[in-house]
Amino acid sequence: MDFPMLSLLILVPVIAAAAVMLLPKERTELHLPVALVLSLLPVGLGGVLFARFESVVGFQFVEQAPLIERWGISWHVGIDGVALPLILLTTILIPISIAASTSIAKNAQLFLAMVLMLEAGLIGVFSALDLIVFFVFFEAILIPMYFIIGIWGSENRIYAAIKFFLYTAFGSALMLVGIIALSVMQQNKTGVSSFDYTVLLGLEISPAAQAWLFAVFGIAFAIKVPMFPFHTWLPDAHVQAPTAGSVLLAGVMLKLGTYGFLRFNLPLFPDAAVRFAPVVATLAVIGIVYGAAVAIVQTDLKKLVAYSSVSHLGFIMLGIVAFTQNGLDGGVIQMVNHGLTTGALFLLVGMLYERRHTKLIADFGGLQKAMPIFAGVFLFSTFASIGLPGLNGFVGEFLVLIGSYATLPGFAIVATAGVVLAAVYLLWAYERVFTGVADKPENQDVPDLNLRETLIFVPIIALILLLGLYPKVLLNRIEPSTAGIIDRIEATTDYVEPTFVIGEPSE
Amino acid sequence: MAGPTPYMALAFILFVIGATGLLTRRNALIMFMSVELMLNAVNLTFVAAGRAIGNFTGQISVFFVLVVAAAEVVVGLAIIVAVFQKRNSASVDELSEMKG
Amino acid sequence: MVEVILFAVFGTVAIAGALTVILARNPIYSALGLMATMFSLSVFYIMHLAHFVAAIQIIVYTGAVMTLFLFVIMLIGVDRTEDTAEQLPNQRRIVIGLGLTIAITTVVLTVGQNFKWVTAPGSGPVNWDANADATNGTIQAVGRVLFGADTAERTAGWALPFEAVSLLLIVAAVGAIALAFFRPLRKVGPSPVEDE
Amino acid sequence: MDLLLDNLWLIIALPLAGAIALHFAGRFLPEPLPGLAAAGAIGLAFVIAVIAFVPLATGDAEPRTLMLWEWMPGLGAAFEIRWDQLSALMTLIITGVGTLIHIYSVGYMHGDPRFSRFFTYLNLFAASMLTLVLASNFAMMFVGWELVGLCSYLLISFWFTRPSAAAAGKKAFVVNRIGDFAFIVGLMLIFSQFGSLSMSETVLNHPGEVISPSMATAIAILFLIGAAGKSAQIPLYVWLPDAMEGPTPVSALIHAATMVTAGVYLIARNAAIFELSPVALPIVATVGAATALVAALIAIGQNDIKKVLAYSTVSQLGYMFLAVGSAGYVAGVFHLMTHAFFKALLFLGAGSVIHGMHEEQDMRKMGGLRKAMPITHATMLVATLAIAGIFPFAGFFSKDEILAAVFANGGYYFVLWGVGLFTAFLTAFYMTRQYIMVFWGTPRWVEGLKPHESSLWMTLPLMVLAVLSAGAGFLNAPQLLTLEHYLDPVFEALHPAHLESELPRLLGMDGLALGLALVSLAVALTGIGTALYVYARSSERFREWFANATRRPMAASENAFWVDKFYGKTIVLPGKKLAQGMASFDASFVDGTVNNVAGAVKRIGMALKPLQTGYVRSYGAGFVAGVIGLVIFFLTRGGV
Repeated sequence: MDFPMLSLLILVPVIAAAAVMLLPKERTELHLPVALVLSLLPVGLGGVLFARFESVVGFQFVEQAPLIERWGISWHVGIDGVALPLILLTTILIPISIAASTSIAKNAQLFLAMVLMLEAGLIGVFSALDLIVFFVFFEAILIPMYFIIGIWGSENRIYAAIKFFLYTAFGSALMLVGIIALSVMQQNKTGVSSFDYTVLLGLEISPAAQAWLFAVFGIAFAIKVPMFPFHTWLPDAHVQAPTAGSVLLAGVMLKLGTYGFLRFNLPLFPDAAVRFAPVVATLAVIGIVYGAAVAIVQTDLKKLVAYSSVSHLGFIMLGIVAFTQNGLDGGVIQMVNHGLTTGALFLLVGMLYERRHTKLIADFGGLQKAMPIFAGVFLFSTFASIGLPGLNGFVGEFLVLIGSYATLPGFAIVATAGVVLAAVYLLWAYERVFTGVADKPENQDVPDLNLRETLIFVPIIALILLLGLYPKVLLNRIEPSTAGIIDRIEATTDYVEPTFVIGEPSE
Repeated sequence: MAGPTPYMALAFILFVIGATGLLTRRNALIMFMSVELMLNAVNLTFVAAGRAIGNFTGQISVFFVLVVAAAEVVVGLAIIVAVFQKRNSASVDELSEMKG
Repeated sequence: MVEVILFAVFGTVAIAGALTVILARNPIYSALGLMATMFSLSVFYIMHLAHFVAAIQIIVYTGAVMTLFLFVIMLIGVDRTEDTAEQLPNQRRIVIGLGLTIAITTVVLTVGQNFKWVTAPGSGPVNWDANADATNGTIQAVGRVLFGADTAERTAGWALPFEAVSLLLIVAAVGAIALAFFRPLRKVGPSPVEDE
Repeated sequence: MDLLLDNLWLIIALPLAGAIALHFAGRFLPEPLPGLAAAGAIGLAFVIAVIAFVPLATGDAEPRTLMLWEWMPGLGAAFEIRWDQLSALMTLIITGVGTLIHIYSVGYMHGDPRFSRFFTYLNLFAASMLTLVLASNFAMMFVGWELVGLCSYLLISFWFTRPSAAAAGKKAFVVNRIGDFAFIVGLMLIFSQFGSLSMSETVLNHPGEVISPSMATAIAILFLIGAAGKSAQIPLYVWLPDAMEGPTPVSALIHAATMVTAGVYLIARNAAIFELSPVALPIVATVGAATALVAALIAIGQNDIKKVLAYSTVSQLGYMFLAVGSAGYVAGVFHLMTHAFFKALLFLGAGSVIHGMHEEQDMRKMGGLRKAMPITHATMLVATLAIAGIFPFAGFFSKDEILAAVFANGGYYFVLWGVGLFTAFLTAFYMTRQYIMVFWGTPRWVEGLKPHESSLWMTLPLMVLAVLSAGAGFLNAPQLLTLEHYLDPVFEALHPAHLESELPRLLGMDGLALGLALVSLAVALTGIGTALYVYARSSERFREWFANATRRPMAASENAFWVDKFYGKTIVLPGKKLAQGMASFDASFVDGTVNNVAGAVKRIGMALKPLQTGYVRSYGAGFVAGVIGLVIFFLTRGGV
């Protein structure tokens, strides 16, 4: 590529962050608008990326520059159909979360810089094709998020921030072991150690080694997803994080885990992936049902949405380990959908918190009377999150469910129960918060959404409808890459993707 | 008297005495002297070993050990005096604020 | 023959001095004991023809260092007798335990095996006496070796460590002065002794 | 004409556009305008439907599928419309009855603050129902299927300030969702067998070659559960009576005429799969018959005018399932149509009664409304006779045809025929009971309440529906069988061998058919007679005797056999407990382990702390020990 698109896309937010920091400290009214405008630049770049992205297998916009030759570490960035949607999601969510954090009073300048740095880290991690660069960005994004939660969070934010940081850092430490092991294997085989993803793809690893490497990478990503046993940091982190923090954490950072599985675990260790698929599927399905069930009884609205994320990401993981074309496509597009719907829900809960300074469902009741537009948007996001057909949640879930039936029939059927539970917990929450008579006086005259807040939701609602009704716009770009991953698995293991010829019984 | 063994044995004994002194006595000065004693024992081994291998390295090492010991004494005693000024006792066990 | 006698005499003197160092009630006696040990060591050095080292031992060690010790003892108060009660719980037991281990291991390792002092490859049995003149430690000899006068490529021999050590001495001196001089400024809370 | 046939999507687009326009602009329009706009939108759709229906009816236009756009290529999911006899008929019913109900709502919702919002939802519902019916792709049908559930949620809890309405809305959506669970799993099976979700490639082109009978049974049962969720059959019917919390036009449109019939349509549309499986149809028939009977028994004890009609709907739906279950698809669809007319009429009539009685719904506080509300009384009389199955009215023909279809199957179906007959008796009984309690007898309403006839907005649709309820029967009168021939292309491939011989002959009005018709007529008349006797003619003493004799069964029937409480105890409560258990498990165990690990690290640290005694000499001992260790190490390993 003649024009270093991706490096620019990573650099722009960094420059923006620096620019925001350089603004005069006392001119607080300047900080947010400047940050917002600057954060629109990556959106433009993302648009160009999207336009010039051809739906073909393999990486595009690839750039390579040597960093440390001796160990084979190079600044190697490039994206394919799996990474593109996530980068676009990041570029879109950042301006939205900046626009939504007007209530950050304490030291907003630093906050905005942190958010922009987070954006740079996220884009970096999704486009990194060198394992060390990936690892550096994987760690780098922890720091801004740690500060966002730690400084601007609510009550016991320190506990949540530390727990979040240590939990993920523990995971990434494991991953580092795996990365180094890979480069050592590469050295033993070819005499030259290399961390380059495309080079390591060529390295054939013994099934035993694949097993523990899969486990090491898998645990690191499972913590990030979060999958069932490793999910307890998520509710704490979300409850304490400020609105922007939650939106970005749920919107994009959770996808790192699933992206990691798709980018590293499946292609690099196909044999182990096939062997461990039932285990991962079990955890995913437990996550779906367990997350939904626990969400039902939550008293804190934000925690409820957090547990719903655990459930939704269970779907994505099920889609990934189904190894079918539809399963993977559904998983990838559900990452974007979940980012939008849960992002919207967190924005709404945040705005509710700004108005009523409480997140407990019991404190609300009959809000629909005072804030009809807010209730309307909340209901819209709820139904998108439940997976109402015609909205984006459904597309992802439907693809995953139908796609995963072919290879994981039992799991798919149990996962479908998640669809019912989703309706239960979200609608019950909606009922307790919005319907009924506003008995508590403070619920009677809560101000409705102002123009700024409504404008924030316009792009999200538009995207939810677009992806809900015409997902082909993204699916076309995702499909070749996921097909590539499946072909690679089929090539290196004896797994064959079940296909059907219409009219010929497959049983 | 062929071989350095007797001298090594003597040095060993002196060293052990120094070590026990260091560990059992509570008075800073006595401990300090025990350290000096141990250093001297080491010097003896150096000289004997030098003679055994037949070159001057042994003696030169003694020279350096000696200088270091001297520097150590200077600073050590200054500390002991300073501590004494403050605590009015030279007992080492007084100074246990740095407890874990 | 003379050597054996000298060794016996001064060996006992050295050990006796060492014992007084650690057992004496009064610090003065331990200081004197230490002097005795140092003196007997210098005799041994002379027996090994290490004249320069013996001279330094006497001048620097016994002379300067011990006088400094005596001076400090005087400063701290000579008549202070220590109660030998041991505060630390099982300190004694640890020391005895360590003593035993080192004694047993040395005995086990040395007795019976043909314990060779010089294990460098190709070195034959120690020709103790023949080495005498080789290590005749006169000042000239030690000086030449110290500064690498007769080494083939005329490298500086031990010059570098020599300079490093001199630096160390300066630092020690400055340190001592600083400790003594600046002490009143660093007032850390009320201390009984502070008079000025 | 072709131009119209080529963009049939207008039928869906019109109400959808109406909904969107009203959503944004509705608030600014004065009172009746949004209603008229909405009625206009669906009315126009009705007109287009009629125009497009004519060539299909006359046979000179072939059924066509119209591809709109590809949705999820991987699944063969696309928005494609299928315009064949069955979907055309359903569209006519939906748009026709829908328009009438829209007009009725303009009167009924007069003065409601969220007037325009109501019509937004009503139009959105129409659009989603049409999407469901016109879909030629399972994915598109599922879109309609769920959106219909959404609209019923929105409309049931329309008066959201009433907590019971909100709860009813949620309950309806969740129970529907349970049905959708089975529907999705069914779709999974279909995709895994056929490799696509487009109906033309799956169910409509001889599925027999692709799927085995056992697989067909599995798909059929799953679709049955899905249909049961949507059409309120046992065991998923509990949400319909609660759905009466919504405004009455909603009950009429959604919970009587259109949405609840979606289940029947689903089975009719996938008849090919149901036929393939040996056991599916009898199960459907049994579920239908059981639901009809149970619901009819419950309806007898209800005192809320709308609850009676709700259980009556569940019962009539049971009839439709019974019909479809005995391969009488045409009979099922026919009853669906006639039911749409007279049940909508009954609900709208009830609505105008409630409106007239100023929101009073308890029949025990009504009575003698004959003179006060003449038009409502006349139209509701027609509807009551129709549903009871009295000769000239629509109910007689459609119900009779169902019973005939069931009877024709013979064997096990005789039992179901008996149940059907008894339910017909019960239907006639409770409908007459309702009619008498509302319109005849001494007025029992509260003083100072002057019931008045509703405005023309409301009575006009009543009259139109009354005409339809009366005349619709002749659409498929035994000799003419117009509907039969009209729907032939859809179901002719499915005429199972054993029905081949009897059905035409039976319906050709020879001895047996005539006999059956007379039997069902007689049963209906006895039903009406007993109800009349019990509630109107009998003496005071008889009424006391009747009251305490039937006190316990009546109480049971009134509380719907306490099914709701039973579900509450066996599913909702344990479910909540389980969820709470999981939540506490999550907080204590999973979170606990994480914190314990952190705690353990802290404890190890504390344990090591005493090693730092602070005494120089103990450190000294450490040094010496280290030195000795090294010495020993080197000596043993090294020089010796």
